[in-house]
Amino acid sequence: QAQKTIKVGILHSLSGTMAISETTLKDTMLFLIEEQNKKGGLLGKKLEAVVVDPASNWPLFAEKARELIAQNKVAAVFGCWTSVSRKSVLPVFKELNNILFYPVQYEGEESERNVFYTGAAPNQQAIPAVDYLAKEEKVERWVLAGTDYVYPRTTNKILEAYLKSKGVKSEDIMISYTPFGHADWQTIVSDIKKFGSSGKKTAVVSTINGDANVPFYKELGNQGIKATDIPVVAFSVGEEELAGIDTKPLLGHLAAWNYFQSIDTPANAEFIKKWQAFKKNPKAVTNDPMEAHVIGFNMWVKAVEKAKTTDPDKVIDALPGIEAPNLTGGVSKMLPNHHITKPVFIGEIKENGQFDVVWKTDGLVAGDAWSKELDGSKDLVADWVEKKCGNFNTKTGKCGGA
Amino acid sequence: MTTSLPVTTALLYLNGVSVVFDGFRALNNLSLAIGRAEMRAIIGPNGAGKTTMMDVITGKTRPSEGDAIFAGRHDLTRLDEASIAQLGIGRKFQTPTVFEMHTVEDNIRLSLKADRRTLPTLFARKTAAERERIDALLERVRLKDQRRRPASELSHGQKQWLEIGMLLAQEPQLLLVDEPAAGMTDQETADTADLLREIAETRAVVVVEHDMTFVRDLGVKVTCLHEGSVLAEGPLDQVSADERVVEVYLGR
Amino acid sequence: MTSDRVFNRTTIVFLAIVLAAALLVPASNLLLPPGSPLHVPDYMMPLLGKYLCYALLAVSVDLIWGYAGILSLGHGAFFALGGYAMGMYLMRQIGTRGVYANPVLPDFMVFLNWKELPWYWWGFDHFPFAALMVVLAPGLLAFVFGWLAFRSRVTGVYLSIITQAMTYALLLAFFRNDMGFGGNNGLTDFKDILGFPVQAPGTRAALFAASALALALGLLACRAIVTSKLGKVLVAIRDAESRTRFIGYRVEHYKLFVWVVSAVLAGIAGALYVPQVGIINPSEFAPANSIETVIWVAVGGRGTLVGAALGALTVNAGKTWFTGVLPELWLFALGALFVVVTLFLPKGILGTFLEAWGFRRKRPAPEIIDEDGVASKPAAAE
Amino acid sequence: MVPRPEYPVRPVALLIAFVLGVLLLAPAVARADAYTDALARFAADSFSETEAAIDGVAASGHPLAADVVGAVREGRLMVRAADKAVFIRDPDGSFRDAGTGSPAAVQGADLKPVRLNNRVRRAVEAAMGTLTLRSPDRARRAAAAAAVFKSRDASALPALEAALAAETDPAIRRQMQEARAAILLTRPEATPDQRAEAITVLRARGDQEAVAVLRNLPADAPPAIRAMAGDAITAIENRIALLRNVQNVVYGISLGSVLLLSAIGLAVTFGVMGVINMAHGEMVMLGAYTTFVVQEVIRSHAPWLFDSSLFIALPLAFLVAGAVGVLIERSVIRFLYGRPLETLLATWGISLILQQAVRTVFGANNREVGNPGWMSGSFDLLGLTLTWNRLVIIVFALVVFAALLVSLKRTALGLQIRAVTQNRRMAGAMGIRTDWVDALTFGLGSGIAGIAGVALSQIDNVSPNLGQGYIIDSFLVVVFGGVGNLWGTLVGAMSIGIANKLLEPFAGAVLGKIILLVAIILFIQKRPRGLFALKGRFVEG
Amino acid sequence: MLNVHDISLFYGASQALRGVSLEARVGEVTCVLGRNGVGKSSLMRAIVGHRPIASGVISLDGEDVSALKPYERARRGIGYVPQGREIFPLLTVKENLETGYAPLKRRDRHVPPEVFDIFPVLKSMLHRRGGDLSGGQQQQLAIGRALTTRPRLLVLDEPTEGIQPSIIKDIGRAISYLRDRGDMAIVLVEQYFEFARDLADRFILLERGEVVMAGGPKELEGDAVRDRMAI
Ligand SMILES: Nc1ncnc2c1ncn2[C@@H]1O[C@H](COP(=O)(O)OP(=O)(O)OP(=O)(O)O)[C@@H](O)[C@H]1O
Ligand SMILES: Nc1ncnc2c1ncn2[C@@H]1O[C@H](COP(=O)(O)OP(=O)(O)OP(=O)(O)O)[C@@H](O)[C@H]1O
Ligand SMILES: [Mg+2]
Ligand SMILES: [Mg+2]
Repeated sequence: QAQKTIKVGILHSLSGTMAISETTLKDTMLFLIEEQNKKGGLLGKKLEAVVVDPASNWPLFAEKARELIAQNKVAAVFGCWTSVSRKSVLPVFKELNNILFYPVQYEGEESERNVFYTGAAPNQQAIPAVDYLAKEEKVERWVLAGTDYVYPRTTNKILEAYLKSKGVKSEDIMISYTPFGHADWQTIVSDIKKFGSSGKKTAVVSTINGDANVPFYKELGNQGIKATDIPVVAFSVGEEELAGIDTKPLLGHLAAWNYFQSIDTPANAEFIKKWQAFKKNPKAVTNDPMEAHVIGFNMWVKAVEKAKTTDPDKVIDALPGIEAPNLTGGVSKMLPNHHITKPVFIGEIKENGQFDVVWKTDGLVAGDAWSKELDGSKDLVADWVEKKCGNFNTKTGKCGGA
Repeated sequence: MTTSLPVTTALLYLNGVSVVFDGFRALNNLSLAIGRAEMRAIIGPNGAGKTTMMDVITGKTRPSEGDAIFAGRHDLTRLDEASIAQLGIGRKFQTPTVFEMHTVEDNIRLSLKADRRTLPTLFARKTAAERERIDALLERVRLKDQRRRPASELSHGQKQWLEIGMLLAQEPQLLLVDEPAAGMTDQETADTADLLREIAETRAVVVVEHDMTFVRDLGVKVTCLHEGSVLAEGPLDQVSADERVVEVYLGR
Repeated sequence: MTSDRVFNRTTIVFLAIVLAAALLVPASNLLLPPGSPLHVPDYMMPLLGKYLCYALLAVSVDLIWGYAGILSLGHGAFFALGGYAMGMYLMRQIGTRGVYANPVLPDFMVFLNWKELPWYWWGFDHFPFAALMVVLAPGLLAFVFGWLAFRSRVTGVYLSIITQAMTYALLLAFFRNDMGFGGNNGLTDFKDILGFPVQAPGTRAALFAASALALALGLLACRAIVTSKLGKVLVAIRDAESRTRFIGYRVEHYKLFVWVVSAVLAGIAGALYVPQVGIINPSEFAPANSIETVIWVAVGGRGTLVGAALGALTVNAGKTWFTGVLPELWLFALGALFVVVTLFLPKGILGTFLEAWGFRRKRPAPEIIDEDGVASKPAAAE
Repeated sequence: MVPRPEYPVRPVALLIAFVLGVLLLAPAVARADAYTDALARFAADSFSETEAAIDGVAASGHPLAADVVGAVREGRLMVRAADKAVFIRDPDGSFRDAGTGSPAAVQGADLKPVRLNNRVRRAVEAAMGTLTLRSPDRARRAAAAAAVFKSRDASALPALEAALAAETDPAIRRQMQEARAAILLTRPEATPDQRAEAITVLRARGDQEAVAVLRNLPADAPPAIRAMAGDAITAIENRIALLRNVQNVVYGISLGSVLLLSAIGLAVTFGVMGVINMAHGEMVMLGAYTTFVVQEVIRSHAPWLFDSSLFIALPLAFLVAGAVGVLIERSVIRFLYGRPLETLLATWGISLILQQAVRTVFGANNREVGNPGWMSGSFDLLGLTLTWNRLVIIVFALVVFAALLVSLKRTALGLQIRAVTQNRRMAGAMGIRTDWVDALTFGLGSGIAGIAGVALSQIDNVSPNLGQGYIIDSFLVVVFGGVGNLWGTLVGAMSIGIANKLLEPFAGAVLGKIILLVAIILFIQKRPRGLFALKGRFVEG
Repeated sequence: MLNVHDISLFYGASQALRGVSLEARVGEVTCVLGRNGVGKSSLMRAIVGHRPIASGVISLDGEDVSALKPYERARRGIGYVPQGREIFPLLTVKENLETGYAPLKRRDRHVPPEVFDIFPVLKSMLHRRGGDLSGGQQQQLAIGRALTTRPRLLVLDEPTEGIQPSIIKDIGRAISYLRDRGDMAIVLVEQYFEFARDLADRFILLERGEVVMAGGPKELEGDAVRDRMAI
């Protein structure tokens, strides 16, 4: 079919609870596509963005994914934020054989042929963060606080196993789950305070999601928990979230990401400048999932150029091994397990709502699809190049499922 | 129903009933007996407790003290409204209450004596007998022309009539009629009196009314309530000659 | 208020359309070549099937709201329970094809270290059992809830709000990963239903036809109920509940009956919905979903059954269309639709249509409204 | 780029040893050398070096030590990349040479501040603690004593003793004694008497930190002392357990007042007027956004007004939300009286429109609304930690409640509102301007919701979804309390809040909420018309 | 005072009033008679503004009020006792009476003493909620409430319904008193023929929405009217 343009699907919620996070990603994609078109498009054709609104409604995600692929005939889709939205669209991508680039840090335990995971797997975020706290801050007692859904559950399972393997005792780990959008943190924050006043150095590892973070941090600040007493390291709080909080009381709390806006590299500076120009807002912030889309998009462009077609099968085969520079000075690579290599940074919150990088990994860390810390998955590997399998069991030598 | 109840031959027997609302005694140790085919007129000043008494009998209000025995066996104070209605006690309210969204005809149909359980109602079919009965009732309350109109469109007096029709349709053993003549013309009032007398030949009827002409037309024993208890009882002439009744009720 | 016949004209027309669709849509999808103008594309099949399930849900809500005056703001709970029952069956059908290839446990249990299948998952590998649960789970919940609430004479907004509390509590419960229903991610990645792959066009077509049939039958059942004498009693209850009692009807039994029937219909709708959308997760319990269902009914025309179904179809088709065409503005469009319908089509789409075309004798206004929009019933008499 | 520091030595110990040495023997020359050596380490741009530098500077006893450490804390200690020279930037923007203290003419652009992380910050705190134990400033001495208590380092003891001897302020004396007790208790060479005394002091302190110190009693302490410490721990823990119950109730009241605030406007539009107002949450949201706009304007035009931003926002939020409410009433709701269920549909539509409108205007992201100074932080009341903003919200909620109660029950307008909502037609025949009253009532309810938005912006996200988060709870509160009864709304909100907070410690946040919802469902069975049900014959037909 | 000229009124498609005219003068009682459902209440609703009229004119002191809202008419001096009482159920008796203050000047804002003279029971029940009262008590309250607005035209729709005989007599006396005071026109709908006859200075008789008879006290003396009312 000779189309004049190459269509790219953008599947991010523009309304409902997830709009807060996802709207920016839609804009990022529009920005990237515009930039690419300025460079002359792809394969000699212009790129055309197809935006739909799945409205933070999971079945609607599947419906919209189907619409993008079947009706709009997009060449690839960039989208989703929550795990459940990804789970919801998975069967659609498999059935209609298209490509999804998923830009958000997630719980891992998945590797699908049609999905490319450009966000962090737990080993690219959670474990380095805990290592940092144990080493640098001499933390001995841990509060694992999260929203009750799969990402925090899995991450905390992994962390718990990891911490215990490092000799942390059960009574030094406190786990607490809260519902989505939890707004009243008085009790939990005072529990944390109590847990942290045992004499041993205590830190909070927060997998609290979305909206609930703002009241959580506000309560921390108000109850006078300073980062020097009990630091909090978060995996879902980035520049975007901080933009809605008065950060003065949060000075010194931490976040672990693969990208921070404050990282001083030429690539990043240029990206920020162009992005702010695109948004017509000199204060517009950038964040980690945006960088993931940047990397993912560039990888897709390269793979299409390499395959000389947008045919999903060919592009899927071309993608592993593709390298694209990230914004923090390294070069990320698409791995056979469809995850990418990323650097890990720990940043401290500064008064201006930005992060001050206090630590980073030496090189880039390869994302694990399957966690080594979990019983069910330690024998699994994903390899779409050699084994053509997302869950190859090294013990039995068989590919699971299907 | 197993507790020891006073033995009585009366159809309805109120025994020392008191109703207290936040300290206000609407009924005060009221006792009253109605025979099986008796008609009784109840009069008494506004707020004497006439409607409250009917509320007690029909299960709308639980008395603070005393009991209400029906047919010598049933303690009405322990039953709910539906059970009481199913025992055979029907009521016309002081302000007409009908099913506004239903047609006049359906209002009657729903009131007809029939199995009130859920599934039988679901599978109930219209029968010729039922239709005849409805026709007869509509004729009686002079609403035949209005049968297909929704009850909400009726005038105040027409609703009164409809409610009387609904009461008749239930074929209760005991009819409680609260101010049937209110808002009726003199002729209609007389007509209503005839109707009630006719019914009372086989059933018990308790009528509350302030219209003395009407009460006289009924020609039955009269009970005058005052402040929740019986003030006087007997034939109308005797009661209306009672000084206290004149004082609190009839006026000079 | 409604015509006494089960098959009045609107119902006949609507049923004919639904049944024709049950036959023609799958046929056109399977038999006609993709190029043909009459071909229903593959991606439309699950979409249309989904609408039909929503339509059935709306009919079930209209049964209780339109006729018995019970405004449920928690009907999504029954829908979701039916959906979960079906989802559990579908999960069991995955067998060893899950990512961990575990023969007993669904994937989400494996990675959260569950060791054995919880007891409430037993039996779901058999379709008949699952089908029974589709009816029983929502039915039982409705029975218990309704028995308590109607016996205690909880009515009006009080009832509405506790139905909302019910679905909200279930939402929170199903979110909990400890419950063993997959937490927020819910149940996904279904493979087979009754041995047929869920994504195969044939299965899709069959599911569509089944949904259409379920809608037709559900609608008929509701018509039969509301045109019976019981239906009249329901309307009487809706208008003057206590008066109905004084005539001897046990209001609580009548309400309980339709409430359970309605919950079961919602459950069936949910069960058909899940294989077509491919996921069931706790957000189906969200109070907002239930409120939306009520809104479909209002848009279509409360107390008309067919209208409720039409409302569900209209609003959802509108949503599909708007979210694609006006991704940034569609909420304005949808919100405006709701406001316009209330202001200008007070009887909903169907009611207004019928009135305008004189299909029926004029129905009485729901309340006696006089010129400044004032009802004659005092507000407190509720 | 970023170093990975390693630490063998406890810095505070080092530092205090130094201080001691300095005080007792070291000649002035050594001091100066140690100082310049330490200063040089700031240039390394490594956290461990920085930390060592702080220790060194503090230990040097150099007169500039306190200035330098203070400058580090505030990010005012600058290093010139070219020659590794270190400068102090004073708050007025002028520079001083950190080595000599003499003014230096340097270019700001060449300089980079010494960076901090949590560990460095802790070192700064500790250093400041010891350096300022005898500061003339009372607050500084108190902070210093607290810092020593926290660091609990044996080598600070002599300095502490000296400071204690000179201290006259009883409160600070007590803090210093506690600090000394904390040190003595864990010091291996402390005598049993010293320990016994320390235990008594700590027991009197009676908080979680005291328990933590007591737990650190060395295992080789004599049994009698161990028993004494054990007793003290039990005593303190009992007290804390008791306090926690009180605390939970206080938290409950605070949660209750949030619920009350969010529900109170609904108690008017829904409770009094009978409009199933699904757009109520959006009115709250409008109030919150009004606060945001007010603060934005203040930030850019009149920063000195920031602390009074909420007082400016309150009337504005009332007006904005109230005006939108009046608009909604006049354009939509007024056609729907007598059709309460249809108001559900229309207001739902309105809520969608308002949400999207705000999203279009302000963007989908959270917006920052700051706490004014007087609302931040917390204070101690008999061992309870109460945060100011919660306290303010409790008081505020009660004030709004009282104001509404008075205006509905005691004013002519209130009577007219109630008459109109009970029988609009008859009210008209009594000469009450029904349409005017309707618009005003809806506006009032909406305005109050807007006011609630101002308060909620202090504890929650300001995002287009703000309202959605409160709508379910608000309806629950109004209905639970009994529709149409303001007192019911108050008691309903408070009981739900307190029950929630009492359940949370046992059941966890999620399960606790589920239990609460089920309890409410069951409660409604007992009282089918809410907590403060309207009684009387008119209720039943 | 009040002049109703040739009005007609519809409920949907059905016509309830056909060309009805009526005049009420200050210091007189005008009675509206007729059987059930002939349109008496509809006429009252038209006068107070609760139903719009399709044609004709309603004028008050020469001013056409047909298009005014009910509250505007109330502010021009129409007081209304509706059929069915329409008490505000949740307001106390006192508050029910006070709703009548709305059209009054501040200095008039008190309950006129004659209210408690005629209905002493209200005085003892000031703090009881209106909805709790017995039917007859509510009727008394409804009349008292209308008097509180100091009407110049008092519209009474079957005011004696459900009231005990002694108080009916009092109401009769009160109506004559108010008439004789000479600052008020009174329109009275009544089915209780003798009551109406004793008070009426003029009357109209409705049948199927039309005026079939009109006149003064003399015409009421005979049986003609009575017979027509009895079918
Ligand atoms: N729920 C209630 N709360 C408070 N008082 C009540 C309640 N119900 C009734 N009352 C009072 O009880 C008394 C009796 O009322 P009831 O309606 O029985 O009088 P009645 O004899 O029917 O009068 P009427 O002839 O006016 O209809 C009245 O004074 C009334 O105010
Ligand atoms: N809301 C309404 N909708 C439709 N029709 C109505 C409505 N109210 C009254 N009607 C009809 O209008 C006619 C006149 O009614 P109206 O209430 O004026 O009678 P009335 O003379 O006051 O009778 P009554 O003595 O019974 O009170 C009646 O036929 C009635 O059915
Ligand atoms: Mg009575
Ligand atoms: Mg009338």
